[in-house]
Amino acid sequence: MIRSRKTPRTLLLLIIIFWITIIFGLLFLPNPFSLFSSQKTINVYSWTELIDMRKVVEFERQTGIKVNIGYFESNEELYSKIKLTRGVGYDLIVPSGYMAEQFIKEKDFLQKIDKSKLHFWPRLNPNLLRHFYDPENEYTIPYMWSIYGIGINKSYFSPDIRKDWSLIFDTTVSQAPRVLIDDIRELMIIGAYYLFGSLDKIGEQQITEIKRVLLEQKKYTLVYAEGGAPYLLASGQAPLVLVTSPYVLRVVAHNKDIDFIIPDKENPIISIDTLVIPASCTKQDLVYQFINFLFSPEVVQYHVDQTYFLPAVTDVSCKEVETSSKNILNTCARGITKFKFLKNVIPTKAINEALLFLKS
Amino acid sequence: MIGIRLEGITKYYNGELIINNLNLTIEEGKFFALLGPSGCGKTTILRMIAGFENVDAGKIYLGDEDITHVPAYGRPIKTVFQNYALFPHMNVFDNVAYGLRIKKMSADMIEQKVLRILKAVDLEAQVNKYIQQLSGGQQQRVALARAIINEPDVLLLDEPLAALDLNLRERMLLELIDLQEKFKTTFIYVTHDQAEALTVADRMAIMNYDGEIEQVGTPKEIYEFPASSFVAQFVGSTNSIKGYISIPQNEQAVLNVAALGEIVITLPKEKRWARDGNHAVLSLRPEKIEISKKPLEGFANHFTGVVESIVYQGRWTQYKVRLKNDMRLQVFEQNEEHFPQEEIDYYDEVHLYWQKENAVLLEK
Amino acid sequence: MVKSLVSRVWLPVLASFTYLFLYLPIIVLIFLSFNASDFPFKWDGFTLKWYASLLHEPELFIALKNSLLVALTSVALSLVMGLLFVYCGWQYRLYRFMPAFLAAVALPEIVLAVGLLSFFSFFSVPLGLTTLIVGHTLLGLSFVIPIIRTQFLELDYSLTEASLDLGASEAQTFFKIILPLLSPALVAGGLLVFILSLDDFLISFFCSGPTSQTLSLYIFGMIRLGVSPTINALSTMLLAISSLLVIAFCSLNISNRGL
Amino acid sequence: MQLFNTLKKQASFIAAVPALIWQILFLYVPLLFLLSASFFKRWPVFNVYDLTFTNIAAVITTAHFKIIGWSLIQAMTIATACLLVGYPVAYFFAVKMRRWKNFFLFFLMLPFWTNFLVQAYAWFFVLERNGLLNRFLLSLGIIREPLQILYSPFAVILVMFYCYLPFMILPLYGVLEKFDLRLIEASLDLGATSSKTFFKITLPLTMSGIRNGFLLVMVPAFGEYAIPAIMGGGRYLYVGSLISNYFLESRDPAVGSSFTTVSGCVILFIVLIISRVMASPKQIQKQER
Repeated sequence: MIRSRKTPRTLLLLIIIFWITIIFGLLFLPNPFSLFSSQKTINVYSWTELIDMRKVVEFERQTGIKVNIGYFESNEELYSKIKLTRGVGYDLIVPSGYMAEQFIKEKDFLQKIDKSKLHFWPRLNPNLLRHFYDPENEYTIPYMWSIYGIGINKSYFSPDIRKDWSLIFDTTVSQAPRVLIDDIRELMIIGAYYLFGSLDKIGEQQITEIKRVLLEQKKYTLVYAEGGAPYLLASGQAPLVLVTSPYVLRVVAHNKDIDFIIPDKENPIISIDTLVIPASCTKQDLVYQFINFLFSPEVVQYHVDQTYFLPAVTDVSCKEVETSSKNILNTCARGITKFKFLKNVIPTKAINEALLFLKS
Repeated sequence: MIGIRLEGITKYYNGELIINNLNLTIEEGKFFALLGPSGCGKTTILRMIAGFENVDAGKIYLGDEDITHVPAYGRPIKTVFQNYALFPHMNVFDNVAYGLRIKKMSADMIEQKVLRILKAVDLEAQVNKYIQQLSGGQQQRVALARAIINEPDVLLLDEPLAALDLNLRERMLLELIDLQEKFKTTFIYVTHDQAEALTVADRMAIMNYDGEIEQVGTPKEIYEFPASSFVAQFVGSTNSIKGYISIPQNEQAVLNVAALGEIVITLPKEKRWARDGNHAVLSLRPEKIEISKKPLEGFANHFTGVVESIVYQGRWTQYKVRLKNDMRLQVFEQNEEHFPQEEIDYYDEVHLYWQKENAVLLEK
Repeated sequence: MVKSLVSRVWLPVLASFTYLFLYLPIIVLIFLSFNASDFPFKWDGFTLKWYASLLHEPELFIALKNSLLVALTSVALSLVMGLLFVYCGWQYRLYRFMPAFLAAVALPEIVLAVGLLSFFSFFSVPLGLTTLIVGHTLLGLSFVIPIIRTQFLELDYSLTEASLDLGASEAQTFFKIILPLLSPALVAGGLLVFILSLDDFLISFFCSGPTSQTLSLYIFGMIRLGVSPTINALSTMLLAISSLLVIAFCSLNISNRGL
Repeated sequence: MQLFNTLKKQASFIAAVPALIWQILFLYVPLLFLLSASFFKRWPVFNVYDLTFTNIAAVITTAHFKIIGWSLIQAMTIATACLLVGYPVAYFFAVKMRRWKNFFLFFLMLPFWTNFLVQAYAWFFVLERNGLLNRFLLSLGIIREPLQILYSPFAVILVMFYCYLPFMILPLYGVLEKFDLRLIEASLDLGATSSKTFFKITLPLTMSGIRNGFLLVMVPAFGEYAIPAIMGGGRYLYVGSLISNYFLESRDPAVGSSFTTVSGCVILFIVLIISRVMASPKQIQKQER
């Protein structure tokens, strides 16, 4: 108990610095629990649903490679997390179109793809290649895709209802309670396509116009959520939804009253989810092995059946559905060569302003 | 010789001098009581002996060994705490066995010893009870057993009976004396209760408010011959009569008290300060005074006064008598008689007598 | 009269309504988890198929494993650090810094989460289980330290002295006396941190990496995908597990009451 | 060897200090980051320290303050509602109930042990258009058409109230159980009516529990993210969802930091005011120390 009152300050400081060093040292171990297992591991960051854990487990069992999957629910969430960590720690990412473009624009963020290691490349649907975000497909591999459209509950509407975007955006056409996608950026761009037909000349004036339309929408909008759409549509709480095709098609399978409308059938708005490899990845062999596995017909078929997404390869049939757009969907839209995309044409600041304008 | 010797102990507490250059020797095998008012630093001394407080200056010897810087757990000195400090998460057995287990004694040995000591303090039936299930007296005994089982050279008791009620306290005091005689350990007993100290101690020390030792001696010495007016007042009750000494040639020494007259006193030779004309205080124990309505013979001192209050206290009756100089004297009279022989009442004129040997002259 | 009306009638009625309020949604949920129909409020007969399908959900088990790992590590870390802070820190009067631990309670969790995220990104710390543990331990400390400290202050210092007096070293005293006497606070604090960690959403949401899906994130993701009988089954299962744990804990507590 | 001895002397400091370092490193340094990020140009800051007020200026707009204000009102409403319901319930269990107390208390706390997302999710079936509540009201004939309760601010408040109620009841129960009932008797004995007794004796003496409960509910409710996201249908922004939006959705962490700083300051200010207003009487404070 006898303790000298005076403790040298420098010593105390040294102790503190010692602890800070230790704590920082521990921080940089990504997973303290996997240290002891010398397994081969890759880290994947994907949209929810797009890579099913059941198949991953199969892959792990076959190859002995451990796959850690994290899921994100919006492109922007992906971007923020990747930006914050500068991509370190991820070996495979699944962004969709305009986000892939963003990644490519940032120098040295992605690595080029070695197509010779991808056995499935010839099987890819050529219509999905060489788009605006990656004209030579140097960095991206199209994986799954979907079409933006309108899901309706037929019992709520008269049969001769207008089957284009005005059903959603023109509140004089319908006042039905509706569900819209929750990504304000996507919503604004689809609005721009509805209002101006193209994204070529989006200026301040146009943005104001889009905001006005969206605010008008809000009066009749029940929820901004893509995921909840199927249930709300099926239970009749929202007879009108604006989402991507998979979320409606999975309801159509159980409910004859539901229909999926694709406005602009000749060149619909689509979203392609692509696979990209960050530059920091050093486990190319493992990653390519995994990608090849994902593209094996059996695995693609499984994902298509489970999620109703459209496959990027031509030798897998789409999930057959009975809707007014069945000639597009059931053939995996193979006849269409021209697509519209969601592009990053509105500055971030304007989007934030729109968000505050719409939801505060 | 395994007594305790304190040499020049000095202790500061938050920058304040609590104990200054204190010397005290406690002989082996004695029941030693350290008596003093609350806050006089007696507990601090005990804690320094136990090793809970460090000493700012001076040395503590256990026998011939300097233990000033030995940590508490290294001293063969055990303590019985004021609130017993029994471990609430252990039962009686585990509490008592604690010290032995720390010493890594064998389990058989521990059990044997613990049961023996619990028998000695009459707690056999409570072996497996938890502390909260025991009465105050039982807890007290567990604390004693827990300390004694380690066969300490010195046992420190810090007001161990303060939490008990009066009857129990008296019984425990006797038990403590028995225990001390049985184990022949040096007991150091700290208390502020003079009656307790007088009862238990072989020797005792009295401390004053400044943390100084006023007197060391046997209880009888201290009671009968207090060395200072502080001791006289603190141990038992007393009447203090102030005056100045006058020693007429070849005559009895007297104390001159203003407006009262002369009191005959004895002047021991060792009290060198007691010179003619010096001021002094006479300490007169109330029970040494005879009170009577009738005049009596054979006493050196005789005064008269008026009874102001009478308090009947069972064993004795306490009177307050106002003398002619308005000084009040306290008088105890034993209630020996079963019948009222001479009833003393309020405002009665009474005679007070005492022998000169029964009063002690003290320095002012 | 008024008083007896309030205490005899109103309070029990209010209390029963509280129970109804607390349990109504849960009972509906449990009921629906056994419904064979995809859609609620259309009873298609009793089934366990949703539970069966849960068992084939590898993601769930990974999330559960991650959550448990994070929770247990955070509990251990915050208990050890908190205990050492309270016990060893008093000599250095480190309790002067006690208010420093209040901020985590006085600020919304999202502020902490966002702050941690910017901290990690500034130092390029890879997000993962480690970063989750850091965040949860941070939260845990600010709950555990006041709990341990309250109990520590209630400890009689003379017990420590008694133990030293009886020959125990400081280390022995710590393990034999202090630790057992603090154990109620440690158990309560540990349990609280465990729940906080399992329950935590915001820190997990911001500070998790690709390899650290937790139970909360998994449930949130499922709920975002809309109402489904699988979530009902999962919720019922979680309810059952936590009730069992609480019952086990309580009965343990009761059997220890002799203390 | 000498170093070892020196370190041994400091052993308890070495052992005690990690908790503090943890707190400073992972709470205060990050908060400082947020603060600096709102005032400096580069984010993350390293070499360029250009003081700028554009980030803060971007936050000081009516839209942002409308969101902060609404979140605050909502948090206050929830805390008040929890107090109004929680106090009598806690009082009932702590004071009135004798038998089966632990049993009922156990069931009161049981939902608290489950993940709060599960608790929130359970309300879907009660609140939705075809849900229990609408059916009940329809069958009573109170309403003709089912109400849209789900995805409304009311649903958000209701579910948050549900999830946070235990956080109010627990501290209240804690103080009420320790409350000396003889004080009530003494007050009644001295001639006070029971309502006067409640406001003059019971309420002031249990103020610490009220304050703790109130803050435990209000602070997290202010920054809540998940429940509005699930129950609110994304129709309105709350402080939590806007912060998350700035950091995770809209690539603007600089403005996000400013907004977090501003709303953090607002809530701290409110917390300080509330702890002042709901301070316990002086004597109790002394005892508590």
